[in-house]
Amino acid sequence: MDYCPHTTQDIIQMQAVIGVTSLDDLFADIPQKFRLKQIPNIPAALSEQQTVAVLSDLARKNKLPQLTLTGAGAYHHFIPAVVGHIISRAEFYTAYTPYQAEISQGILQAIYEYQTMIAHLTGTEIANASMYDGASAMAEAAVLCAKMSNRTKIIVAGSVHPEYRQVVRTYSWANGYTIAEIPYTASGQLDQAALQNELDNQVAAVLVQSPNFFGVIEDVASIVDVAHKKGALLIAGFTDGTALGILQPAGAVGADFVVGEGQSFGNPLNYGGPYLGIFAAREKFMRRIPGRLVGATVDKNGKRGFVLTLQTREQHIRREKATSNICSNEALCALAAGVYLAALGKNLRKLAEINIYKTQYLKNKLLQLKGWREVFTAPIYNEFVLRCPNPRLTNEKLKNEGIIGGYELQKYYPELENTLLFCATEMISKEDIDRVATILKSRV
Amino acid sequence: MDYCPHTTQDIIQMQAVIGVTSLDDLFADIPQKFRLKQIPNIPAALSEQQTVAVLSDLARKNKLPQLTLTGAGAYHHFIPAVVGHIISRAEFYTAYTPYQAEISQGILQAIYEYQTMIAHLTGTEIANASMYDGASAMAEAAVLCAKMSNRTKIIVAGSVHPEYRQVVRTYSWANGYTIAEIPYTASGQLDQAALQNELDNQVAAVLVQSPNFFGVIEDVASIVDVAHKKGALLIAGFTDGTALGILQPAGAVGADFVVGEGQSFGNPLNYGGPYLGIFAAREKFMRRIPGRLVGATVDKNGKRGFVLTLQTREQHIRREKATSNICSNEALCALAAGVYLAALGKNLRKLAEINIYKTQYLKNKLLQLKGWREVFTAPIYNEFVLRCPNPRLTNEKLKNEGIIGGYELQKYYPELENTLLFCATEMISKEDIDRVATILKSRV
Amino acid sequence: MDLIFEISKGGRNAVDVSASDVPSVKIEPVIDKKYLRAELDLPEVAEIDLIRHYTNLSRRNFGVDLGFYPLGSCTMKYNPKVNENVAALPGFTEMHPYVPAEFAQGNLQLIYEMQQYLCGIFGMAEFTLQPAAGAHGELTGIMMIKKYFENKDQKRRFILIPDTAHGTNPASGALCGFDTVTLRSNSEGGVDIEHLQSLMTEDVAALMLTNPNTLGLFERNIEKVAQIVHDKGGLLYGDGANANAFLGKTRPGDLGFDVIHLNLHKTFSTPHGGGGPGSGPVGVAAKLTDYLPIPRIVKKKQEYNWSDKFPDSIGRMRSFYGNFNVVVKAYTYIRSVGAEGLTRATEMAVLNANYIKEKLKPYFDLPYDRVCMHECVFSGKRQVAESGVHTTDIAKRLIDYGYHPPTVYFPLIVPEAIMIEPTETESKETLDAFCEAMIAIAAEAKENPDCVKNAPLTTPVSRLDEVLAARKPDVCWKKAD
Amino acid sequence: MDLIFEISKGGRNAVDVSASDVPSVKIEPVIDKKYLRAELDLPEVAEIDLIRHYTNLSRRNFGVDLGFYPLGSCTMKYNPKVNENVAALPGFTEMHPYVPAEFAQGNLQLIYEMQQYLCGIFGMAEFTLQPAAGAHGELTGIMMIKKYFENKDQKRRFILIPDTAHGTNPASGALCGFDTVTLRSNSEGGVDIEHLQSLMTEDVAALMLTNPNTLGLFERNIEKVAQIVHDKGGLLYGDGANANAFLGKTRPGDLGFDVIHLNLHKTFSTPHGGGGPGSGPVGVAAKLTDYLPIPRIVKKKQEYNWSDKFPDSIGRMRSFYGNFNVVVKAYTYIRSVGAEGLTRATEMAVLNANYIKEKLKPYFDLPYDRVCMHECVFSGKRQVAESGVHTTDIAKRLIDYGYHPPTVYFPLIVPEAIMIEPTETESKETLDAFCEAMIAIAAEAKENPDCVKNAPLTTPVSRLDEVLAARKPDVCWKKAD
Ligand SMILES: Cc1ncc(COP(=O)(O)O)c(C=O)c1O
Ligand SMILES: Cc1ncc(COP(=O)(O)O)c(C=O)c1O
Repeated sequence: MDYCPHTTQDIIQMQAVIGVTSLDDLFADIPQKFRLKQIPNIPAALSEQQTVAVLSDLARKNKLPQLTLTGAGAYHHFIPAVVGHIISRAEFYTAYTPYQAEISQGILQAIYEYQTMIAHLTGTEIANASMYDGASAMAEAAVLCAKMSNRTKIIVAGSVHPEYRQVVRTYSWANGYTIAEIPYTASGQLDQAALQNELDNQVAAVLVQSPNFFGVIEDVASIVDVAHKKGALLIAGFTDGTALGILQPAGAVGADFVVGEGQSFGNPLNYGGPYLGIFAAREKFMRRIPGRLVGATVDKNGKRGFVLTLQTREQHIRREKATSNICSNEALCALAAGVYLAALGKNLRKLAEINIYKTQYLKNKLLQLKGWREVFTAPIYNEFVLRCPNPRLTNEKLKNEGIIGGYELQKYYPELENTLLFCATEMISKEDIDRVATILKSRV
Repeated sequence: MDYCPHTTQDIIQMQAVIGVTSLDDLFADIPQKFRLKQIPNIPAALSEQQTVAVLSDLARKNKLPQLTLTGAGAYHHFIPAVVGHIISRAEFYTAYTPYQAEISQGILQAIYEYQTMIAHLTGTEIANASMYDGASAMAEAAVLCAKMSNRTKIIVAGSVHPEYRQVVRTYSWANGYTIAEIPYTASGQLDQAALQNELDNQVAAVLVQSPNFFGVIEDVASIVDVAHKKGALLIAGFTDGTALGILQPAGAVGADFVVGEGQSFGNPLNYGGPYLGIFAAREKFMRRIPGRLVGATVDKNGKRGFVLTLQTREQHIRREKATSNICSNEALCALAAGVYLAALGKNLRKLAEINIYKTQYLKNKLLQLKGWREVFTAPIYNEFVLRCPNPRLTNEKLKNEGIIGGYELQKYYPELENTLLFCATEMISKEDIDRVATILKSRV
Repeated sequence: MDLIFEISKGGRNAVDVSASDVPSVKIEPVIDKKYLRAELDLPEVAEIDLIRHYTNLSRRNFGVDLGFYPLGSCTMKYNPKVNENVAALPGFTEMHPYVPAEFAQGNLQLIYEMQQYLCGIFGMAEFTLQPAAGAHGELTGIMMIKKYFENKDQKRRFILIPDTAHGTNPASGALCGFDTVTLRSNSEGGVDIEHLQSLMTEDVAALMLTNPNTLGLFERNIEKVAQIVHDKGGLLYGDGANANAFLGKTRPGDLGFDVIHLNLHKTFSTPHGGGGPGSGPVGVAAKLTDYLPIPRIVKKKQEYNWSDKFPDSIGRMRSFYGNFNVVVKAYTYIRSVGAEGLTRATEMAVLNANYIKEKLKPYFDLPYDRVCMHECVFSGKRQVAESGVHTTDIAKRLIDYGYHPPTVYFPLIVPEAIMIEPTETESKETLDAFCEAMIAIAAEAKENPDCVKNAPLTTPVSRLDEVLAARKPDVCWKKAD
Repeated sequence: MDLIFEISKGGRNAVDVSASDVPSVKIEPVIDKKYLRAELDLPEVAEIDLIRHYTNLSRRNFGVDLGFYPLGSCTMKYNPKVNENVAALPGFTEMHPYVPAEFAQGNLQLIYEMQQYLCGIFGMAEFTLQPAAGAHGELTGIMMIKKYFENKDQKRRFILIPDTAHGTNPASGALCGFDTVTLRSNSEGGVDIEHLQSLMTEDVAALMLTNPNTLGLFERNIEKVAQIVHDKGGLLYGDGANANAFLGKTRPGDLGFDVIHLNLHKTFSTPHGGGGPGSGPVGVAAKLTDYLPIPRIVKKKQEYNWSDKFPDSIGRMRSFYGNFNVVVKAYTYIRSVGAEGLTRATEMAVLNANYIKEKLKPYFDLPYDRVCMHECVFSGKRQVAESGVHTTDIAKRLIDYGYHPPTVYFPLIVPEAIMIEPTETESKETLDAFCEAMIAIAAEAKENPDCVKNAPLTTPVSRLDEVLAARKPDVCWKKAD
């Protein structure tokens, strides 16, 4: 297929206007020796019908699991039908960043509303229009804290998602900051004594996640105190955003930044992306935070309207002094999240409760299996860690039935031998869980 | 789920305004003895998530065939992506009949364009905004001819789709008209000698279909002559609308009405509906044809605009004298057809050619099977009839491989024992056809 | 806006056709030249042109998703999005109607269950889902009545139709060869019982009654009415377009109706599609089941199948089995809301209509001042008298206020009728705002009638010349020479 | 329009939550009360309110599907609908990122092939698809450069960045701890070679070059530029935002670029989503492959897998593997159009830009009068001088004519810049109409400057007070007390 509408006649007429006799003349600036004859290795063009066939074949090469017991940073939730209907409005998805406010009030207002919902959910005063994902949001927050404080050390709880810690490490390294990791205790929470030890006046920020990677709820309030006492800022993440429907948000207990993955809010799993980074903060950081911000203002007639605001933070204006380099963000994913949250409303709490019920049921079922036991003691939301005789075999058995089992923690936590991280959401039925138990009870 | 937004408070306030104290008061006019306690037999309400699960289960209870070799009135064509994107615009699909032209210019103009494309395709001067389906369009045309001519007999070619003939029969019976069926010859075309015999001055209309139910192209031009000579009108149908991309349309050779199924134009198979009836006619019948008509006009400032026109034909105004009783039609299906035709443009001819190539290839492949032979001799478009040793077994073999075989003609044509009607469209690949041949060659 | 033909340019297209993977053949040896068309003059546009054209057209259209659409008699309720999503599942959309029944058990079960549900909701013995819309259902129902009497060897020529009835009712009667006779309404907006008694003879096949009728009023004497009709051996036909008024409250079957058609697109919340597709199931009492159109669905053990072995059937009303995909949406709706949800829908629809009626009563003539059902009918007479502002002007002015106008000039017995059907999906806030707009327009009509008469002012076109459209019909674009 | 919070009403919701099929548990024994939130103050709206709210919001937004969107540097081409459809296949959307590789062979193959295609198109040794957008790709690329020198034990502090560069370039350099130095452009709009020579020392890690640059001009001295940088051991970084200008014509790898980032959402036709998601793959020359972010995809026989066993990698730039679903759309685009289609896209994009340039040249200042590539940059200087009409006024006035304005005030070296990128998907008719509008506005600026300065007049809000927005920022709605 070819999406250029020009006819041969058009091209000839246009060349005449330009004053060239061939298309080649337009590329005269490219030195002859660098001219390409033909792009190599691309299969022949396809008709639309063939395109559908080829892509459908690829999609079919994936095996859609019947059931997924893994969360670990990406969560399978029900997406209300309204979300798709709204984000597939062409006016939204075929627009770009709303530089021209007068013809972009739709996305601007929707993002302003999103910002408001996120600030409320996280217990902070402000939130930006989105970051790339949860991990990079956390990394940018860490770098920002270091920049603001002129301190060079960043403390990360070992219970933070391993990939998030990797990203924090990458961004910190690039800026010359050092990282210290704090172990967790038998409860699965951050070891506060170790944190005390590590905290010195070079620490810019302490990074925790609650629920953390083990599903365990951290005592953020007291960690905030500890950090603040040493002049460090507190960056709190979370795992599954639906937890915010029931858990005290870190912003409400004094966290300076609340960052995390927004995928749970109306965005499909999509094999890892696009997702959206939630970035919320105390009001005092408003002029320093990265990303876009939509603000309310008035037009010439005093009518309310919305614009991109505080753009002096951004690279368009501050270039090398910008608070981050983010330009395109994840606007459509943020729109989806906003629609999702508006659709759920107070039902988000009910949803969180259902997640808890399902998780408790799954945990109890699995604990009835021979040799399975709990690893951590602190309260959890919808993920938990169990030790079991043979994680690999367990997952193998489930895989043979089209079920994705638990996440093997040993990959990132050598000390957590023979453990699996499980997740249950509202998408898993009692029947599913009973079936899992039956499969795992069976020999071979 | 419940889609009523009222809160309890709202209801109380509204009752107060109305001056009633309970909702029950609003139903006081229903005699007490007829009050229902509870609707029986409806399963409990579902949440949205459950609704999706229940309906997905039902959809999965259907076995999606890998391949369908049956057309017989419903055709599997590729639907360009643009069609779905346009008809899912909420402004189109959540509107109703455009009674208020000023806020309905979208659908009005789109239907005016549809009418124009259909008139051109069918070789007539005018087309309406759609009928229910091809069969009822044909039946309404037949009844109309009888009404206009005060004649009481309708002649139908036996080669017209059997279900269409049934519908014509039903409508004619209800109006007291009689039906005569004309046999086909060995060519698969209407027997013109028999037609001559049957034609008398009580015949209001002659109904043929080209391509006809056997896939055979009728000699419409000469049938028109024969009919007109006796003062009968000619109603011409077609099977797969894509045939009009290459075949001489009946309107171009003098047919008075061209009617048929528009499903092929961008509408999915949908297990038989919704489809759309195409209804096109000579200009002189404009004030008599059933269904809606959109017309161009001007507004107060001379600007072009579109309205429902000639409504004096309709039941709103003429009540028992209306040209038909159609009120809701198949507007969204007609919109899809319009988008489809605009998307294809002149490529519709190319598409028709591909259909011919595939059909010839399939036919030749099948004719290589032992004991298979052609039944009719006249030219075909994308369907054809073959005689084979054991149609039932043939279809059984294919069914076991997830393939829908040919249509068994014996159901409606006892004389056509051991025959199957096959169809090939652009959706069938060479590989598919070769596979079919291999399956049929195999024993068991 | 330009027409798609006006932006067409030779050589463009929005979708290509795959090259053939089988040998191409010369067309003319296969198909005689005389059967081939000469030219094919469809629009030629690129995908970008096509999408912009239709997207911009859509923006000139008003749908329920944009705002309040109180089009009386049409039940423009909000249609839940989940229905659209499940109806788009390939398992439903990609099935050929002639697949063997074993491939289509999901579809067949859905149709079967839908029929059962409708029987339960309406108190009828059996339903067919074949008709494509309400009027098609009427035709089907009246044909069954015809067949019923034919089988009894009774020649009955007449169908009685109240003066409030929708135009499709007389049209359907006429299309089945009946003569229609108009039945008067009484001063309360109900059937004039005496007139009915005088008309109801053994020549009358049926009375076609809409209950509640198109004034939004429930027929209090329904028992009497049914009795009069039945006493003469006639049948009572129900136009179920107004079924949203009584779900869970009463059942036509219990009220004495022998046949009823529904409009799934109204009562059961399938989107109206800019004028269709709809779906018009017909339910019948036990004595009429033999006449239902073929094919009918039969269940044997746990297997469903189609059958046309019903010798007394009126035959077939269309190809295949009805507007199946519309039925999927209506089925989904019923399953989502359940019995209680249907009842609540009716309660809220009726509450909303009465609320509007009470709020607007001081400003517009209310010809029948009774508790109404799901819609209420005002008259614009007072405005005509006071300032020459007609109902059509009020309707057009509502557009400027952001609303779709109500149904106007129907029912015919109410002069300058304004027929408002809010439906249950609208909130009190919406109703309040609408009433305020109506009241404001009533005030404008007095103070500044020209502003109302010139409305709408905010639309891409102003009032269109319908007379010109009908006098010099242009229903098909022609290239300027 | 009201905010969603302003239409909220306690007790409503647009989606319900299924009752639990497992035993419910008391929350507090499971989770200590101190961990539970007190209130949850999200909007409470019914589905109908939600849909109307966002649908009406959408109608206040302008997208490519509505009309011409010549936003320079952003490549707002029309995005084919088939891409949307295939990317929505459940096989792609419903896969968890941690499914075992054997469940995701389709995805892995797609990613792998996409990397191969990009290598072929851009002449690089390897690509990563991990970065989420162009600027994220920059960060990734610059980090790799940092790591490269770190591994060589070279301390290089500086990054050179032309004065024409996009703001993300210096920002990315700074975010990696580099000091950025501005490189001047010469009178032709190219790199000032002497200035480059003077700046390029062994303290310089890289030159970040956009080619064609943001003036839409191809760097004629590219060979020289590359040589100067490489001679000092530096690396040449390419900002590929303008790749739509040279597909099939030349390859950055061949021109001497060591690293390049792309913006799939620009060049490879994925919709911009109102500001994202995008995708910013980074390609590198062979000497840099060791530094690519983890995980990387490896193919063994016919099996694909993820691996993070790359000890020299810069590490990870985000969770999981990138904006996969965006990649699906770009992959689909490449497969649809093929190599020839990509080349034709570039040819038509460049043709269109030059056409506009020629047609508008008489009316607006053209600071660099050369053959341009895929975009052209005018200056509004003349209008400012003649009538005080600024570029921003011209931009706003274009809105009234139905167009999205071009990029304005960028690049910074052009005063009152107007940066027009038509893309290849626009027809001659569209370009002609746009040029006519621009010419009409130039005339208006002379004859009736106020009309231009007060534009737009046709939008739901007029020009907004940006100063107020920044001075008293209100980025989060608060309930009025
Ligand atoms: C009372 C009444 N009866 C019948 C009909 C016809 O229904 P349909 O449009 O579905 O054919 C309508 C439609 O408006 C109606 O209001
Ligand atoms: C030249 C140039 N470089 C980099 C970028 C940043 O790309 P993204 O918005 O994808 O992060 C842009 C985007 O506008 C650009 O135009």
